[in-house]
Formats: sequence, structure tokens, C-alpha cells
Amino acid sequence: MQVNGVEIEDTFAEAFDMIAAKLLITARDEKWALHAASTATGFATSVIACGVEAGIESLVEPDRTPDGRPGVNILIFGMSEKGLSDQLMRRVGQCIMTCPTTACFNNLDGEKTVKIGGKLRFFGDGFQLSKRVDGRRFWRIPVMEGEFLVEEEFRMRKAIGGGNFLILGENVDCVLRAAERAVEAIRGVENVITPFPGGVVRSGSKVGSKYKFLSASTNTEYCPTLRPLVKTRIPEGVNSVLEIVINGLDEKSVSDAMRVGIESACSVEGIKMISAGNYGGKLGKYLFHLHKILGEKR
Amino acid sequence: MRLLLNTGRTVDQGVSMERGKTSSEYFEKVAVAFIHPDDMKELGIDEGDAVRIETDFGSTVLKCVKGGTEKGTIFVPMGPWANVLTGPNTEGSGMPSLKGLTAEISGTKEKVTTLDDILRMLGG
Amino acid sequence: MIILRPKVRFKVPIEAECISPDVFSDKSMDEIRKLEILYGNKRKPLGELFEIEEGQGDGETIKMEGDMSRVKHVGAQMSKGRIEIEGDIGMHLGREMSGGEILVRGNAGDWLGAEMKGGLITVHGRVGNLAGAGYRGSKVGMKGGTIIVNGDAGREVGELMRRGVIAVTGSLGEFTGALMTGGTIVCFGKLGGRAGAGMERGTILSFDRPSFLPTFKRSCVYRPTFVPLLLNSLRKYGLPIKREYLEGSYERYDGDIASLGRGEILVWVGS
Amino acid sequence: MLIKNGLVYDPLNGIEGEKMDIFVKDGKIVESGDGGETIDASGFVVLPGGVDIHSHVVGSKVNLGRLMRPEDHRKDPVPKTEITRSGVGYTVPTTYITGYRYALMGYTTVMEAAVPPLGARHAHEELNDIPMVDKGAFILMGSNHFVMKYVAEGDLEKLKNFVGWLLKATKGYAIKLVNPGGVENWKWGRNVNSLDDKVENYGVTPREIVRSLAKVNEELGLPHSIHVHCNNLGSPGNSSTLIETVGSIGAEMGGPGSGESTNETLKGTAERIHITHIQFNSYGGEDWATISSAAEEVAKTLNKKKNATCDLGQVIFDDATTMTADGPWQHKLYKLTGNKWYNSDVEMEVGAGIVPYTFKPKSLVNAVQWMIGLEVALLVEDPWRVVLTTDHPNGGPFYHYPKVIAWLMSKKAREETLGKIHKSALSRSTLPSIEREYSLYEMAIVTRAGPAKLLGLKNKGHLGVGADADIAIYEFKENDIEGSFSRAKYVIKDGEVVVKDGRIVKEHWGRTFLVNPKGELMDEMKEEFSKYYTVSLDNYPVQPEYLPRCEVVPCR
Amino acid sequence: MGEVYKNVVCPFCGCLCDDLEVVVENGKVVSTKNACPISKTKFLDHSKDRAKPQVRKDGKLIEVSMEEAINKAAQILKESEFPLIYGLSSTESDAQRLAVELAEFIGGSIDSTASTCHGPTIVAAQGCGAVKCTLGEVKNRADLVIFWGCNPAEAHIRHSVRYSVTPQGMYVRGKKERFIVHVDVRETRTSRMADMFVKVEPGKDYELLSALRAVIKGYEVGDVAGVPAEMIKQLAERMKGCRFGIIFFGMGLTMSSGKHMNIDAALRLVRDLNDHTKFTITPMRGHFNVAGAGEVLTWITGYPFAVNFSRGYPNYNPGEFSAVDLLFRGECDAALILASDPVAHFPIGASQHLAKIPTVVIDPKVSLTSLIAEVVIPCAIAGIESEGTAYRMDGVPLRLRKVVDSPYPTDREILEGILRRMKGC
Repeated sequence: MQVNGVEIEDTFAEAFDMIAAKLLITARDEKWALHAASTATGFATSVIACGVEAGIESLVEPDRTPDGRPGVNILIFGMSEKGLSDQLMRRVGQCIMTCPTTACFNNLDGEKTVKIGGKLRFFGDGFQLSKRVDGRRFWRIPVMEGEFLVEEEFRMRKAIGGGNFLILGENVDCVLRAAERAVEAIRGVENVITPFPGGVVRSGSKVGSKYKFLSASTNTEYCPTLRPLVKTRIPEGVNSVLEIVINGLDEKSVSDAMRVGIESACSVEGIKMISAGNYGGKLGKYLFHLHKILGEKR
Repeated sequence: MRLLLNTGRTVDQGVSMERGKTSSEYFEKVAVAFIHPDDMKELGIDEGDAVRIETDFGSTVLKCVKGGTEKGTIFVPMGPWANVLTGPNTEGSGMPSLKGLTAEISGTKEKVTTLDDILRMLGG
Repeated sequence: MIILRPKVRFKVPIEAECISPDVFSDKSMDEIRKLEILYGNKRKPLGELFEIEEGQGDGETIKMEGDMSRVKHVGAQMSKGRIEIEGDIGMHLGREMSGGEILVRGNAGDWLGAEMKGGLITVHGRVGNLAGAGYRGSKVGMKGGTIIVNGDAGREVGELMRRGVIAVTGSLGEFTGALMTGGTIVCFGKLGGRAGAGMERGTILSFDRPSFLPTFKRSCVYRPTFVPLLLNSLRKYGLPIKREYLEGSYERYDGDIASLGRGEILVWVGS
Repeated sequence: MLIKNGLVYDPLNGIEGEKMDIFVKDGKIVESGDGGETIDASGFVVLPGGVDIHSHVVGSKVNLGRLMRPEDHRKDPVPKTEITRSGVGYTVPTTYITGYRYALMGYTTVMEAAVPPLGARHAHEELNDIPMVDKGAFILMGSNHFVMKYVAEGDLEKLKNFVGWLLKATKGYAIKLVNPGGVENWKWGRNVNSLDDKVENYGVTPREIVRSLAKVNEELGLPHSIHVHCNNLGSPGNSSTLIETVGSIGAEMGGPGSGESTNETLKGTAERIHITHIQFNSYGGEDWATISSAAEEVAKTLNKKKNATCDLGQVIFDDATTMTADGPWQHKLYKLTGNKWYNSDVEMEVGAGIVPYTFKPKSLVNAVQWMIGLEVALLVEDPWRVVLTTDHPNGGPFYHYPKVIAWLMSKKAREETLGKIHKSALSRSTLPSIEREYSLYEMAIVTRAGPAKLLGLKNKGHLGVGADADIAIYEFKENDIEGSFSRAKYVIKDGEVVVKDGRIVKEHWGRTFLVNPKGELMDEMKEEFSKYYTVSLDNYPVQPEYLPRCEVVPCR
Repeated sequence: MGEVYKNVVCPFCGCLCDDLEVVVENGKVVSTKNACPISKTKFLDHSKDRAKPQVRKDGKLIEVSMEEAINKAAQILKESEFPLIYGLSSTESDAQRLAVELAEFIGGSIDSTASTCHGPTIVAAQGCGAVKCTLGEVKNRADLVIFWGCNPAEAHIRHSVRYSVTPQGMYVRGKKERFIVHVDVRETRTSRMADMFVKVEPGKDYELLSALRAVIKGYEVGDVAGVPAEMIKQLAERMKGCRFGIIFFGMGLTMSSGKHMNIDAALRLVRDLNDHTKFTITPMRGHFNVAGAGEVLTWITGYPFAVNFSRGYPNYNPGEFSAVDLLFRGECDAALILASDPVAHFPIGASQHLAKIPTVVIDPKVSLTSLIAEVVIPCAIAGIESEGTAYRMDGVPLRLRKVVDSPYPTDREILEGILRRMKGC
């Protein structure tokens, strides 16, 4: 299969179960909402070392936020309910409550709940106020700037982590450009994020290592410098590979994101091939077959 | 002239009530308005003169008694004359508006309202 | 839909908590006519005092038309359905209701929605005293739900309120939100004196500058995020919410410091 | 009247579940009868009418409790019927409803446990509006000016004179002490914290007040013992105060004994003491977090001290209205709960406080309290010295007695409730491990025979010849003990059927029990009286008009 | 020399002074001792201006037999669909009990004069409770006595002598050991007894009470209700610093702007003060047995006033079942007025309805209400011509005495008569 002349490998991206929360951060202007959002989603590329994976999902126009102010949606993904809850507390408390003028709302329907405002309220030292609006409970915590409004409970629901594709191309310039285009396109898809820096990861990994103490190590099959030394998956003429990792709330969002991402990537000259990271079907139960994803639309 | 009206008990009202509410003593002691001397001056009235008092709820003519109240306020002993001026709406409390009413006061040549006048107002 | 119209001018009070979707919903017209209500101190069948007919519409709506200013307890403790009232209605409308909707086009008596737990009451007209309040002796008044008044309301509205929202477009009498321990009262018209007297917690939001009790202390002028959140949620009721209200600043008064003092009166000061 | 074929339980006459006939004539139980109404009681259990030794049903404090709780009344309106008057029930029922509800569960005698002398007239007015049952009033004396004055002077003769006179003047039945001395201190906003704390201005101690009144009680030969609400009620760790109080009265008797030996003790002139609502005074631990049951220790003391008796003050998981003469405790309870609070101090005599309260199974403290009441009842070996009460309406309303009966008679019923309470409570009491289940016979003792005997009411609590024909007939179902005793099949009061199939069929007016001990007011008392009271001595004693139906119970 | 009755209880105000000496000659009171001017007049003029049994015929009140008047009363109540029984405060408790029974029997509303005097006090106490005591506690212990919105010098004339200002108590010996404060909108005879007069702007008591609460909690306030901040602070310090304090309050609080909320603030103020010292509060009840009406109603119905029996059980709601409201809204269709005179004390907007509907008046004297009544039934004067129980303002019950015979039956007998007739037909 080819898209725009770029070979699409007949493989699948292998994704796994995660649990996610969606937070809407509002502030007096977009700038401060973004400050809070980027801090709250900072250092959250991979659960392995960061606890959660997070990213900015979208900007929200004032007329579509509960308090009528500019907002930013962020998605945060964890491996367990407890792990996610713990990280949400830390991130809302340290990154959003601390940020001038922000408020923080749950923006997800989900089967699990976690008390966030309900616990952060104690920061108010007894002066916190509880409010119910349309059946939702909020806390107003007095802070030096005014007050921090945060929802009592946030919802969590099952989600998918690890959707991905690999962009293989002639050189780093075109691969990076393709990756940027892909990320840009994915931003238009709801309910997904690309948690890595700029949405792109260069250090793809494989399961296992020669070192006993490491559970993952660099994806040797796709490292161009190692081509002669290992069983490589890099075809001739390809000198650089980048990966886009996509976490989403459901399969459709992830596959939509992969599709628009791949299509955008393929529009860049010098791209030779699109592949995906799979672990032989052992890691996750979600298999996103590239051909199927791209074929769906046609 | 606008003044604040209070009603309440007095010894004389209590004693004369026990004499009989149709007695002339009751009329003498209860059909009265206590007015501060300064306000009397401003109204141009003397003790014993008739004054007309009007509130949102009714209007009656009483005999002026000097003093016994603060400037800017008048005091009428509880009784049928005060009742013409007080408000029956309890606003959900059971207690009508018997104190702190706004009243318009003026000197008058009219006769002091009699008990019969009030009974007529009652439709009795 | 069931439609009720008074057959006569009522001379004495009627107590009619049976007029409620919960009671009507599983009954035949005949059974509804036989429901007992109190006319003064006499028990009478509903059908003797009201003309009752079936109209178009869903089975859980009751419509009342006429002068029912002496009919009390309509919709008391209702949990579902809808009551529409064209005309004046008496005391205790929707008292202790937990769900459903009541709409009045006319005036409503005292204790409207007293101790209500949920649901919505909308009145296009005047509302009496103690709307959303607690009955005498109760520790808590309104515990949830929404009361919207497009008109004036009387005294002690929201007294002892713990949760829920009361919004009034007209003027409010004295002691609005007295002794409240939570919840929100929004006044778009003139807020009467002594608002928030004895309040422990809760919010009174006013777009008119009221007179304050000496036991309310000005704290600051700021933009409480909660206010636009609340006002946005109230937009669906057609309240006169201006853009400046959403973006504006509010002066905050903490009180009642004679009591616990964790309540607030927020007064809009413009954008 | 003949009640035939019933299964009779009459502990005072040693009858345990015998099928026998009972004859009634002129309001009394007689040897044999001729004709009249016959009630077929086959398959039913026949018991003497219940006797409540401690309940708050009338008087200024109870009425304040009613006054302040319209929100409570609204939950339980009681309409009038052809026979009965209307009113309200729930935690502080109105007088009529009080009478009806006692009768419906087969109770026919009720003692109002706390009457301030100055309010005695009021109490009697209300007693006259309680239908169905016989009644009496305990008179509050533990912080009375004259009592403390003569205790301070060590003049027991004057004390005896005063107490005797006061009981007559108030038309009372027994001597009641509530937080002795502490209530006087509360009049200055303080309390006493131990038996040996001094009462301000008087210099006496609670210990001295209790001992003196116990002595005087026996010398006057009053039918009931002193009736004591101990100091430090309601506080964690207060069991030591209770044990000390019991220990301060009479001599140790040693060794556990049977019902008979108790009879012996109670007949003698040894000083007696009745500890009321013992549950509220049997707390271990140091504070609310560490509160635990001290019931084992308390029961051990009671098992040893034959001159001490008690009633439970069992807690029910429901709303309650706490009301007691223990003003300082009620202030504390108000501060703990933030609920509304009435306080009423009575010149020269006593005070009172009222605070609404809800006992919740998930509250650790409440759960422990609930366990303690039952624990005491099950650990005190001699049922003749334990009486079932809830200290109505403090631990809960009296009409929940059938619930308490079920807990006492059935481990299973206890376990059901144990399953619902705060888990941490389970390890703080021995209740979960207690196997004992009351028999019907024992149940009859703690609800009828025992209290009648402790009160010295010779014609109550049994079905022997000459007893008042107060009879309760139940359909007893082992699997529904609570239901069985909630609604009697029949209740006969003074020989008339007043309840049938759980409904009042006749309004009956009982009488008020009085005592007539020796004791006259001396001149110096009169002088002091006129100096410090605000009513004339002439107007102080309760006039005979307030006792249209009464019976004098002789002193011993 | 006639017959001398000692320690008679005075049936005028809530003080229930019980030290009166009454001398009776030829069935008439000829002199009294210890009585205040009002009490004295009540005793001496007891036979003057007496009502007669009357029934209105063709618009005029015609004298009839007692029998006919009582029959007519029973008939009116029987035909009514929403009757009101009102008054109760100037009679003894047995009559009050019967009035409640009658109200229950006819399914009517029953209300006492409390609703227009200390009803707000009751409503407030139902919200937060109250710290009260009997008057002897004040006499024996109170070193700070505050009269707020009341004028005992005119309305409770011997209060200050017997209970609150000058008496020698156990721990406080006379006026010199008591600090007396008067808070009111105007200086009155009561202010003259006071060591400190606090003049409050009319209708601003709530503000002042709240400010005191705040100051006692440690907050600062400025001038409030026309009272300088310094004075508020002084008063608060006195309150916290006394050994035993009491506030007596009257209709200056219950009737003025704020009504029950004024009392709410006062009760809570006193409650707060008990964190610092002993402090109590007691309403100055007006009629001699208005407190008793509350007691009786409460033990029978659970509620102290404004009770309705339409449903066959008692329902309570001041503002709904209180007399002024029922009349102002024109809801009741018949009324029985007992031991009170609403036309003399209700706003005319309420009394007008009484004139419209058949009204039965039971009163020993010609009252203003009797002039507009349908039926007038004269009765013995409770406390002079008949005995029974009355409850003092602090809840202490006393037995009223009968010192002379009455030409008329007692309230009790009349109500029994009406009940008998109603149950009979």
C-alpha cells in the first residue's frame, strides 16, 4: 500500500489499556491557561518514568467553557486508577492551583471518580467554600491572588495508550518536518494527545535490554547508526526515523489520529515509509493495522 | 411632617383599660399621641391640640401630649386608635407591624376620632 | 396532561398536596376526582371543587388554571413530572419537593419550595415570604434544587438554606438568606436590608448595592471564578444576565461575623 | 372478668409460663370470679402491666423540649379518633399520645423522673393530661439549697424534716439526685468533676449529698430508694465516678446471689441506691477518641453491691431529645453538637438543659453507648436489680422498648445491629461475645416485676390476688420479638380493657402515686424561704386540686 | 372589716406577684395591699363595666339568657368550615385546656395573644434554644440586669422591686450590687432606674445585638444603630465580666423591625456569653397567663400557638395559622374570642374581618371585640372570681385564687357547655 507514493508497511501499532482524565483549565486569558496546562502536562511523556503521560488536547473558546473564559483541555493518562489519581492531585495542586487566575474543571464522563477539589480544599485551612452548580460540586479555595475554583471530583475512564507510527525518511530534516505536520494534523482530532516533546519521540524503545536492571532500551531495529550491526528494519535510503506516539480515549480517536497523522506525514518529500511499533501482539490488546486504518477512509 | 411611629403599653393605658374600654378615661389616656416638643414646635401645635396621623394603613385624629418620646418619633399607646395606623401584614411571622412605622403628622382642627368612629371603620 | 380549574371561588383555605404528578401518575380520571382534599376543615373529593379534564400532552403534567391563591401544598414532596399553573397559587407550593418542575404564571404564596431538596420552580410573578426557607424549628431550609422568580419576593427568602440556587429578578425583602449555611441566592433587582443576617456559610450575589449589616466586613474587590460559572449555568432560565456581569469584578463582604462568618455577599462593581 | 388459658409470667409470684386463668373484679385481681367479660388468651402470653421506673414525660423541661422541636413533631402527627385525642409523637410526644403509646405496648405505670419542686404544679397538671397509665413524680433535690445547707451543717434531722415536707408539698414520690452539687455550680457557669469537689458557697461535696440523702431516704422509710443520676454523666472515663458513688452507700454485701437474697436486702433498712440510666455513666477511655465500655467493671460492682440497683438508659439509633436537670452536661453537649440548646435554671433548687440529638450507628461514640446499655443488662447477674429504660427521650423514645427487649432476648437481634455499627466499636465492649439471652421470665422482671418492687408499689408488677388489674396480653412470636411487644393484643387497666388488637378502645384515667412521710417545715426554713424565693410559701405547695385521682403509698 | 385574703396571686401581668392582700366586703373587693396601680384597679373595679349575655339580632346586640348565648355560640362553631379560637391569655389553664379540646373538636385554628407579643420569641427559641432561668435566680445572683426594648416601670410595675433591681438576694444585696442597663429607643421611667442607658435608633436593635455578638467574639465594630463604638465595647465588657447576667426584653424587640430575628440575635448573644460567664435571658410576658396558654397548647398539641386542627391533628405555622394572618387574609369564617380583646390590639385591617364573620366573645367585661360580636358570653374573672393555674413569665406555675363570687359562670364552665352542646348535637 502506498499513500502519496510513500510505502505503508503492512504492520500494526500495538496499543494498551490505560486510564485517563480530561481536565479543562480556564484562566483570564489563553496565555495563563496555557501556562497552567503546559506545566500540568510537563514531564509526562512516558508512564515508565513520569508516572503519567499527558498533553494538551485542545484550546477551548470562551463561549464553550463553563465560566466563559478561555480554556485548555488536557488529557492525562496513567496505568492504574491509583497512579493516575495520585498524579492528578500533584499536578492540579502544584501546577494549576499555583497558576494565576486559573480554574480547573472535569471534562470527561467516566465510570471512575477521583476526589481532587475534595482533597485540595484542605489547603483552604477551613476557609474553603463548597458550591454546587448544575449538580456538580466545586471548591473555592482562597489564594493570594483571589480564589482557586476546582471541581470536587474528576472522572476517569478506560483509555488507550501507545498508538503510534514511525516515519522513515531520507534525512532528519524531512522526517522532522513530516512529524511536525503529523502532530499539527493530530491536534485537530478530539480526545487524543501526543505526549512527547512537540508530539514527537526520537528514542523509540523496545522491550528488554541486555542489562538486567533495564526493562526497555533503545529500539535498535530502527536506529540508523546500527544498521550493519543488528537485525534492522530500516530500508535502504532511509537515514532517520521518528515516532509519533498517540494516547486517546478510545480506539476511534486513536485510529483517526493515526490516519490524519500518517497522511500529513506522507505529504512531505523525502519520506520513504511509514511503519509502526508492534511487539508481536504481546504488549497490548489494541492492534491498529496501518492498512486498515488508511483503507477505512477510501 | 414625616415621623416614626411607635406603639406600646403605658401605665395609664393599663389602668384605664381595667376601668373599661368604653370609659371616658380610656379615651382620654389612649386616644393620644406623644410628640417631642421640638417636633410640636415645627408642627405649630400645643399640648392638647388635635393632630391627624396617617400611615400606609390608615388615618386617625389624636390629641397631642407633649414629650415622652424622642425627636423625630411619635408614640401612641396600644389601643383602637393605634390600631388604625398599624399594619396587618405579618410577612409570614404572625406578628403584625406595630412599631417603627412611617407616619405623616399634621395639626388639624378636626375632632379627635371617637371609639364610635373606629367601630364604624370596623363595619361593626 | 390533566387540567384542573376551580369550580367556585374558595372562601376558606384548601390543602391539596394530592395535586402532584407522583399521586396522579398511576390513577384514572375517576380516581383523581375522588382524591381527598381539605376544604377548610372538611374533607372533600378533588372533583367536587375542581373541574378536571384530560388534555393533550404527557401523562406526568398537571395544568391548573384560575385563582388558586387559597390552594396550599400543591406539588408538595413531588419527585417527578411537571405542574403548570396559570393564575395565582397559595402557600407551600412545591414544599419539600425532590424533583420535577413547577411553573407558575401568576403570584405564589409564602413558603414556596420550603425545605425543597431538588427540582425546579419557576414563577413569573410575585413570590411571598420564606421561599426556599426552613419551617420554624428546622435546622435546614432548602437543601437543593432551583427557584427562579421573575418578579419580586418577600422576606426571609432562603432562610436556613443549605444548598441550591434561588434567583430573583425583582426586589427581595428583608433578611434574605438569614441564617443560611450554604447555597446561593442571586438578586438581580433590589436586595432588601439585613441580607445574610446570621449566615454561617453561603453566597448572596447582588447586582444592586444593598445596605450591609455592621457584621459584614468588606474584604476585597476581585473576580471570583465561581460567579461566571454560576451565571452561565443560570442562562437557560432566561434571567437578565448581562455580559458585564460575567466579566466584571465583585466586591466581597465576609459575614456574618456575629455568627460563623464564612458567608459572603458579592456585589457587582462593573467591569 | 376472666382471662382464660393464657400463658402467665408473674415473676413476683414465681410463676413462669404456666397456663392459668386470671379473675378480675373491681379493678383488682381476685381469687375467682363469676361471669363478666371473658378474654380467651389461649396461645397468648399474659404479663402484669409494664412499669417504667424512669421516663421524662411531663413538666417544665419536657414541655420546653416539645416547644423547641416543631421540626420533630411534624414527622409524627397523630390524628384524633372517635376515642382518642390528637397530638404528636416522635421524640417528645404530647401528653395524650404519651399515655396511648405506653398503653399500646402494655405499660400501665410510668414515673416522671425529674420534677423541680417549684415546677411540681406544672408537672401534676400535665400528669393529669396523661391518660391510660398510673404515674408518679420524682422530686429533684441534689442541688436544693436547704438540702445542701443541712448537709453542710451535718444536721440530718433538719434534712429529714425538709425532705419529708418537700415530698409532701410537691406531691412527689421519690428523692431524685441529678449531678448532685454540680447543678448548683452550673448556676455560676461551672460544674463539679468528682465526688469530692466542693459546691461553691456551701462547701459540701457530692459524696456528702448522696450519702446524707440515702440515709434520710431510709429513715423516712420511703418506698423507693434514692434515685441517682451520677456526676460526670456523659464523659469518657466516668465509670469511676459511678463506682465510687455506689461504693459510698451502705455496706458491702459480698458474693453474687439470687433473686431471693435481693428481696432480703431490699426489705431491710440498709441504705439503697438506684443508679439511673447507668449506660450514660459506664464509660471507659480518656476522651471521645478512646471512649470504651466500662460495663464489665460496673456490672462487677453491681453484682457485689446488693443495695444498688439500676436502669439502663439504653440508646436507640434514632433521633432523641436529650433533657436533664444536668445543666452543665447539656451545655457541653450543645458545644459538641452545635444543636439548639435550652437551659432553664430554677431558683434555690435545680436547673435543666435540653439539646436535640441523633444517635447514629456509624458514630463510634454512639455505637459504644449502644453496646454499653445491653452489656450492663446482660452482665449484671440478678435481673431484679436491672430495669429496662431508655431514659426517654434521652437515649431514645420509650416506644422503642420492644426493640430493647428483642436485643436482650435474642443474640441474633443483637448481631444484626452489631453488623451495622461503627466497626472500631466492636473491640471496645464485650457485647459481641456475650451469649446470654433473657428468658421471657427475666424480661418480665426487668420491665414489670423488678421496677414495681424497686418502687415499692405492692399492687403493681404482679398478678397475684389483690394486685391492681393492670394486665398486658401479647401474641408472642419468637421470630418477631419487637413486633410482639410493640402492640399488645389486650391491655387491661384497672380491670377494664383499654387496648385491643393494638388499638386504644377506651380512654382511661389512671392515678398519681404519692408518699406521706413525716416532716414539717421549721420556722427558720420559713424565714429563709421568704427571703430567697420569689413565691410566697403559702403558694408553694401543690394544692389538692391538682390531684383529682391519687393514691398514697405507705412508707415502710 | 371584711374578709382578708393574703398572698393572693395578681391576675394582670406576667409578673404574677403573689403577695397581694385583698379585702372583700359584701362580695366586693374594697381594698388591696401590695398591688400596683393596674392590679389595684383590676381588683377594685372588678364588678364595673361587666358584659351581659347578648346575641346579635337584626344587627343589634340583644340581651339574652346565658343558655341562649351558649347555644348560639355552639351553633356558630358547628356551622363553620374554618373557625378560629383566639385569646386564652387572661384565663387559667383548665379553661385553656378546654379551648384546645374545642379547637380540636371543631377542626379549627387556635392561637393565643402570644402571636402578637412574644410569638417571635418562641419562633426564635425554636431555632436556637434559649438560656433562661426563674426570676429568683435573678434576685439571688444577677449582678448585671439589662432591660432591652421593654418598660417594666410602666408595663410590669413591680418587676424591679420583686425580682430584678432592688430586692435583697442571696448573693446580690440590693440595687447597689447590681448594674442596671436599659436599651431602648427612648428614655422612659425604666431608664431612670438604670446605671447605663443605651439609646438605639428605632428599628435597629438587630444591628446592635449582632454587633455585640461580634465584639464578644473579638471583632471590632464602629458605631452601630446610633450607639458609639466605645459604648458597645463597654457594654460587651460588662456582659463578659459579670458573674451572672440577664437580659429582660419586651415588645421593643418582638414588634419592631426584625421581629423574631431580633430575638434570634438576642438569644444567640446570650448563648455565646455562656462561653465566658453565666448569662440568661427572659421575655417580659404581658398577660398574666399568656405563658400558660403556651404551656397548655404545647403539652396537648406539641406547639405553643398558631395551631390548626383541620387535618384532625395539630399543625403549626405562625404566619399561616396565627390570628392576625387568618383574619387579614379573610380566611376564617367564624371566631371564638376568649380572654382577650383583639379589636383593642390588632391592626384594624385584621379586626375588620372579625366584624364580618360571626364572632363569639367570652369576656367578663365589655370589650371592644364584644361590641362587634355576634354573641357575647360574660364570664367570671379568672383570678378574682374563679381559681385555676397561671404561669409566670419565667414558667413558674401559681394557683390563682377566688376572692369573690361571680354572677357568671367561669370560662371553664362556659367552654364545657359549648363542648357539651356540640358533642350532643
